Amino acid sequence: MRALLSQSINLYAASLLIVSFAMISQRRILSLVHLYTTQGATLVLATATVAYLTNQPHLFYSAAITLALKVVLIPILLHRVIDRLDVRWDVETLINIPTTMLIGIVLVVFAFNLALPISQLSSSIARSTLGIALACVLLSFMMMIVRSKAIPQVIGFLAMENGLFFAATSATNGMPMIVELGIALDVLVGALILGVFMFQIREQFDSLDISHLEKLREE
Amino acid sequence: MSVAGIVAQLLEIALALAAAPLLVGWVDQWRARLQNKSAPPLLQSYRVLRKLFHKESVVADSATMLFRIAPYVKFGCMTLICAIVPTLSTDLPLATAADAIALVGLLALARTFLALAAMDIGTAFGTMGARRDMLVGFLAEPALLMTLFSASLITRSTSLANMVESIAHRPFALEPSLAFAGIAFTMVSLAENARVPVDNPATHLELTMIHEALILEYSGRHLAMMEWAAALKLFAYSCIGLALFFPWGLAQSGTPLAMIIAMPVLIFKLAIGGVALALIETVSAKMRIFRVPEFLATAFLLAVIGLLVHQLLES
Amino acid sequence: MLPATFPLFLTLLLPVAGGVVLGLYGHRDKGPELNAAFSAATLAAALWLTAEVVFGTSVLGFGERFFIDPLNAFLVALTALVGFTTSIFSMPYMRIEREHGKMTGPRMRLFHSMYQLFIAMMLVALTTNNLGVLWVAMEAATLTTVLLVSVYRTPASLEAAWKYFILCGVGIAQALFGTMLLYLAADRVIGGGEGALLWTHLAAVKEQLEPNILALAFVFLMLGYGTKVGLVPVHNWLPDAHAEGPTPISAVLSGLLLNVALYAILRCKVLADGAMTNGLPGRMMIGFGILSVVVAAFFLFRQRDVKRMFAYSSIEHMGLMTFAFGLGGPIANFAGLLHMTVHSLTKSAIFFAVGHATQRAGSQVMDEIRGLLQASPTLGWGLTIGSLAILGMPPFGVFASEFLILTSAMRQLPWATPVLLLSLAVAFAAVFGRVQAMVFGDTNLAATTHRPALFPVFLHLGLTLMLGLFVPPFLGQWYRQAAALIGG
Amino acid sequence: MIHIDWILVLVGGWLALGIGALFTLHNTGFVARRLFPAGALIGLALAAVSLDAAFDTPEVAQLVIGLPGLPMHLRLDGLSAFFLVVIGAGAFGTSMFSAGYFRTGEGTPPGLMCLEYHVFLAAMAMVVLADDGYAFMVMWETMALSSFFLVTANHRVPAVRHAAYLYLLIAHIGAIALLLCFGVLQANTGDYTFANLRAQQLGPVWSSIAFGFAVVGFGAKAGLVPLHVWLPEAHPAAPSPVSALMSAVMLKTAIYGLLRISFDLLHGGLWWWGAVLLALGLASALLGVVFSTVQTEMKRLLAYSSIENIGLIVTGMGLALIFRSYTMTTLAALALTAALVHVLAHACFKSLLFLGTGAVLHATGERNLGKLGGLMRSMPWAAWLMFVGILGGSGLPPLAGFISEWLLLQSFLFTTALPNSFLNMLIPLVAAAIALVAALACFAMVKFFGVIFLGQPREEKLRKAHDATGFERLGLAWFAAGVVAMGLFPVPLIDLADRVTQILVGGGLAQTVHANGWFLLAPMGVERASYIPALFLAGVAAATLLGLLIARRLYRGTSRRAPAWACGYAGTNARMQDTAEGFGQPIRQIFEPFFRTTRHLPTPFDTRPYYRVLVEDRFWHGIYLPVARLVDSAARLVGRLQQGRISIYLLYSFVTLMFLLMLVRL
Repeated sequence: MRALLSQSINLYAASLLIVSFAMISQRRILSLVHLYTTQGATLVLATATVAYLTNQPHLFYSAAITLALKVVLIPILLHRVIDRLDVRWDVETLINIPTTMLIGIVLVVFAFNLALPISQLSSSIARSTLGIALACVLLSFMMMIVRSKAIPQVIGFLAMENGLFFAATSATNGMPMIVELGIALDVLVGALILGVFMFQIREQFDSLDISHLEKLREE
Repeated sequence: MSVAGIVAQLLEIALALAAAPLLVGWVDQWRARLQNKSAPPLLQSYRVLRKLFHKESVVADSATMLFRIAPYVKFGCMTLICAIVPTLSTDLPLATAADAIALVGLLALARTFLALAAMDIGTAFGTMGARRDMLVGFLAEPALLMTLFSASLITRSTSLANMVESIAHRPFALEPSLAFAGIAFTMVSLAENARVPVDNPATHLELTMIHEALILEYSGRHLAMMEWAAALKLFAYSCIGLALFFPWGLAQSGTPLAMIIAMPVLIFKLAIGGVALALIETVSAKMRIFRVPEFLATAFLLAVIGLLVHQLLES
Repeated sequence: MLPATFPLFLTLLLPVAGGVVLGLYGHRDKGPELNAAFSAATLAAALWLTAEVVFGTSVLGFGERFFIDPLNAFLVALTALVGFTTSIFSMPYMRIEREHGKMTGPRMRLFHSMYQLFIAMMLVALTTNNLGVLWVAMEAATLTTVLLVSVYRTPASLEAAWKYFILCGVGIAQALFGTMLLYLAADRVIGGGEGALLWTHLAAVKEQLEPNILALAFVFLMLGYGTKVGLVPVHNWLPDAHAEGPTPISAVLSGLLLNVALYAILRCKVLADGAMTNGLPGRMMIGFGILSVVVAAFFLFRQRDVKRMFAYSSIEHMGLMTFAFGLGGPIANFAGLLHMTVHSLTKSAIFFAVGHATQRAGSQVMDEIRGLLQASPTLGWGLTIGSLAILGMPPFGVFASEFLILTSAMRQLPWATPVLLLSLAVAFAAVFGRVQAMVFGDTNLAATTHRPALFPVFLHLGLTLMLGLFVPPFLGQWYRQAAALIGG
Repeated sequence: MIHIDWILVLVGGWLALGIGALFTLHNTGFVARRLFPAGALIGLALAAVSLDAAFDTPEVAQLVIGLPGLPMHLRLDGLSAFFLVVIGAGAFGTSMFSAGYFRTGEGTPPGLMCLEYHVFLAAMAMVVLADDGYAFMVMWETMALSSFFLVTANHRVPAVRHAAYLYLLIAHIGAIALLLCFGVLQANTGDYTFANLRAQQLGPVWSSIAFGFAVVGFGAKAGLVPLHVWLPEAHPAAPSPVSALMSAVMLKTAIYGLLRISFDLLHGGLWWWGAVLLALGLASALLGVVFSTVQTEMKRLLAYSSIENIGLIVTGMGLALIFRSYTMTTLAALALTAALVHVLAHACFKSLLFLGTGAVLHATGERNLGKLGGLMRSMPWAAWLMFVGILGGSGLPPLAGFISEWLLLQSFLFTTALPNSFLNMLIPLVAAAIALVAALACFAMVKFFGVIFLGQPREEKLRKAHDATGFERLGLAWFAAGVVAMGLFPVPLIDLADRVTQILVGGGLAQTVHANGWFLLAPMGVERASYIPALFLAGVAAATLLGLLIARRLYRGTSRRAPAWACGYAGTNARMQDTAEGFGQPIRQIFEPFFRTTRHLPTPFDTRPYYRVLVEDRFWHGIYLPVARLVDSAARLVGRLQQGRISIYLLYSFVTLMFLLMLVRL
């Protein structure tokens, strides 16, 4: 049973990676949000598993927080934003998607070989997944770079947060509680502020295309 | 300083004051002869001076003090030069007061006063003359200094008396540097004394004249002092040249006997020099004012080359 | 006799309380005064704390969660001081903005409460012993300032705030990853739990930390916090945020936030240096520093907007400090700390003066500001002296630190110094040419309704002058101890 | 320990005056007539004290201010004392003049002016007292800063702003160079006291680097080619007393610094350092004098002449360095003495001339030579006092300028014994160049004085120009007296210089000179060369009187006044005189390649024909503008980094991350 569970962690990790790739390749915003929710859910499962296996109560708490925040609150927030601003358009990327995927693969390789020596040093049961976590971080980073609309960028940002969170869980069985709480708070507030911003941007530029946000520059 | 020294000093000054116009007359006479003109009498320049001293001197309304004192200052400077150049004897009390560099400084002082006096009136000619004279001056003075230096490099001294003495007393040797210096010196003294080919003392053609333009506004006794000072200048230059390049026959001891011997030798040398000058003036043509810098620059360079040659061959 | 932690407690609590209170009453007429009052109280508490530290030694508080040592003691005092003076400055400034219609009641409320929270967050970041909390506080500080930058709701300010948020958010995220790796490394030595993130514990065992992990961790931390320091090439948010936010915010951003971020880097550098023997962190910082100085100097050269210009000058100076700390050694570290102090004092003073000037000119474009000396001599002299001070003219403190940095660099890194020399000269030519054009000549400026608060300007400049000629013994003592602490 | 304390008190007095002036910010009368004379007296006292200190043992002091662990060290030795004398004496005359000079409404309020002025004086005094790198730099920059604010006194004029900006910029670049110089000197000891720097034994490479930085740093302040461009801009822009101080005293502090570092802290060093200084000095001298002869603006003319004189001083220093490197102590002392005496002489006559231009400026409101002339009649005091100045400035005997040139030429004349044949070849050329420079200086001075004071007034208003006032006369007279006295009694100067040469080259001329009494100046022995200014003057005077007597004796005719003759042409007027351009024209032709000349000649078809010639400095177009363009294009290039696109910014961050990660994995 435990063995199965501990293997399941790797499964969750793999699915996180898949989700990240899906996000890169995904054009429709709504499905982006869904993917984000999925990612959050996977995260919760992974955390809970680790918590159970290493029976660390504070990991359960953080799993709960994640559930509340990244599976419920933020997705709802995003949905509201999308409805209000009724942005259902397809996302066009700066670099076409196949290229992005290729770069993504390179990044994954890079992340793995970067994380290898460290994960060997880790004492966590889920150490082998650190590479995946790092890969997720880098992929979302790249997603932020290539997306030219505000909302995908934000989702990328939040996905990055997820990656980090997963890294924390996998590599170090989660950060100390107080830090977890702090991070969660920051993420929540950040998401709220971003939501507010998108409304303001919308009313200023009546569009959420961040190509409008290129006025401040050196002539 | 010895009594003999003082005597020699006074004797030199007296000789210079007396003989300077004579030298001018001599040169003019010879020039006339060489140009197949009827020569003026030898004492012509004395007559000119006398005439000027008897005429009334007209001073321009706009003239200031500077204009009035300039002739005397120039006269004074020239006299002092004649006093410190060892013409008769090398044992001169005043010789320590000023060395070769100071001598050049003295010439510059006189020139400055003259130029300023010429600008004082504020006529076109005065300022033009002043400019041209300064132009001649700023090229001639360094050249003169260099010629003197090439002598003092040989003698390891800038005090004229010592220079002349040691040049006179060293075993005879051919000094290429002195040859260069000599040529340079001749060119410089032509320019400085307003002689052909640089300037023509006999002309008052506005566009060509330099020295005459300077003293255009002077008349009467001021003009007389100017002319006399010019004569002194010529005399001084000749003496310097002779003393440096033909230093034989000076009186060392300063005894009356030595002076008696030295005097005719000097006069003889001056006479020869005068003829040479007349000859140069006759055979060469007056050059355009714009050519003058080139002429003087050549002199300057010759003098410098003299120095280099000395460094190269003789040290 | 109260425990030594009490003033610390006050210092942290007061601004938080201020944030809450002003969140309720910040829009009232007396809002600015209230703001200033809270800042004053914070300053008083901070001074009390400082006094405690001067007479005692390093303070650990709340079960080691917070601590004061020479490295952060003076920064706490500095933060409280600049926070206070800025609140003084913002009283007339914000009133005028409100009259110009750029600010409304709610915005005033937002501004004041966020201002207090921002100060609070920086104080937390400075005094916390927990690197995780440090990260949280930095992020929170970012969030508060994002709202402050966008307070005018103009397109430009929105754009600036958006960029600020995204870029710093990403940067900070990297810093989080770094912190995590740090925790991982500590985990193996100390074992899990909160203790593994307490700096004092980590510093105690830094030699045993795994160098490979620390190397990675430092890369992420350096880049993450470096983004907030405004190091080239991750500086891009800085000029926009400075130029488009309200001037008091530009002042505290340049004067305080950048310092706090650099402070965070320093804390991490100590650990990395302890673990790694190859001095890689130092070299990394030297690289970032030189790059920042050079690039910023050339950015300065073609500026039109006065606040942008001084923002770039901040980048230049942060680069210089980073360079100094990267150089290491007692002199360079000492100089770097001194430079932190005087730069924040001078730069905030400059922003105060610039703020009043721009308000009178109704524009931030330098060509439209002329003859300040004629319009208001004190203001003009304030700007002139401030600019000369920031450009490294003695007898001001900036010169003192630059003197030490350059002279020590000359022998340790001869190849670097000509580059720095060139950039400093370029920066001088650029900034001073502009400032001179603004200050001298005949004026075109209108009169203002409120008397400008120039007391802060001259207070800061006076302090800078003092630090250039005479550093108080206890401060010098701190600098020395802190320099020893940073080592390198 | 008494002297240095007194000096500190006096300097403090200056500061006190300045700060006091702030309380009477706009009361011109009080500030000018009371505070400035007080400052002048302080200056006199300073000169006296330091003159006494020069012949005493070195004294040290420490201030409480400074960096932690590095309080400001002060030291008063012969070298500092020498320059303190210059500062004090200069301050006395200039302040006295300023008391009469400053009127209401000169841009900056008088009180502030007074503060800047006295801070400037104090900073200069402290620069020569400073005994550690930090104190030196602080005072050095304070000096630059205060003088900058003085230059911008009339900042409403754009030209003034531009000039001041250029000045401060170049000064700052120089200061940075000095910073690096000290960085090299301290050799990682972290101890900046001169005592420690002196003790460091740097290798030839490092010491040469330090020397190079020192030359750049001090050259920028002294106005050595090619860092001279600020000088002819800043001096005309500044109020005349300020120009006087800057040119006569401030430039000398650069000389002081160069002496201090190259001779004292670096112990002389290699022979080619001397050659470098020689070359730079000569270039500056030639360029400066040639440019000064063609100027048409009186203060620019003087500014270029300052460049020339600094060049001469540096040439002497270079020669001294060469000799020192070959341990020819006496000759080194001779050359250095020449330089030092020239420092004093130039301080005197250049202050005199600049202050004189101030008087002219106030009397006529005209600085363009083309609009001046004939002022000798309307302002005789200024004219005659300045006449002394130009005689001194032309280096004519028996005045101050001549002494130094004489000594300099002497030192060139006896250099045949150098073991380096290349130098032996070089030296005569240099001597020739110096002679040329001296003669050209004479040309420039004649032009300056002649065009301003002689001839007929070129403008009607000049006829009713008022003469210098009481205070102004006092200031002018002080410097004129200095020029004459120094010229006539050089032996005391030699003594003063001896104190310096003893420190810097370990030898001096005092004994040899004293061997021949108080009047005879024979540094190398009478048989080598001798000069007795007093007797010289007596001789000229006597001969002149003789001339007068003869004239009286022989004179018969009467004397009367009449219109100028001018070859009988009646309609002469003031416009027919040579203008400044005209007077400089021959030089322009001869030294054509020096200038960047743009000429507009009238054609027969012009309806309104005019002739204009514009003479510019080649360095400006050859070096400065290209550098400025370079920086600008570099800035434009860098500007591309900030293109406003957030994705690009993120990309920067991403790429940097990747790069650093690879860095640590390798």
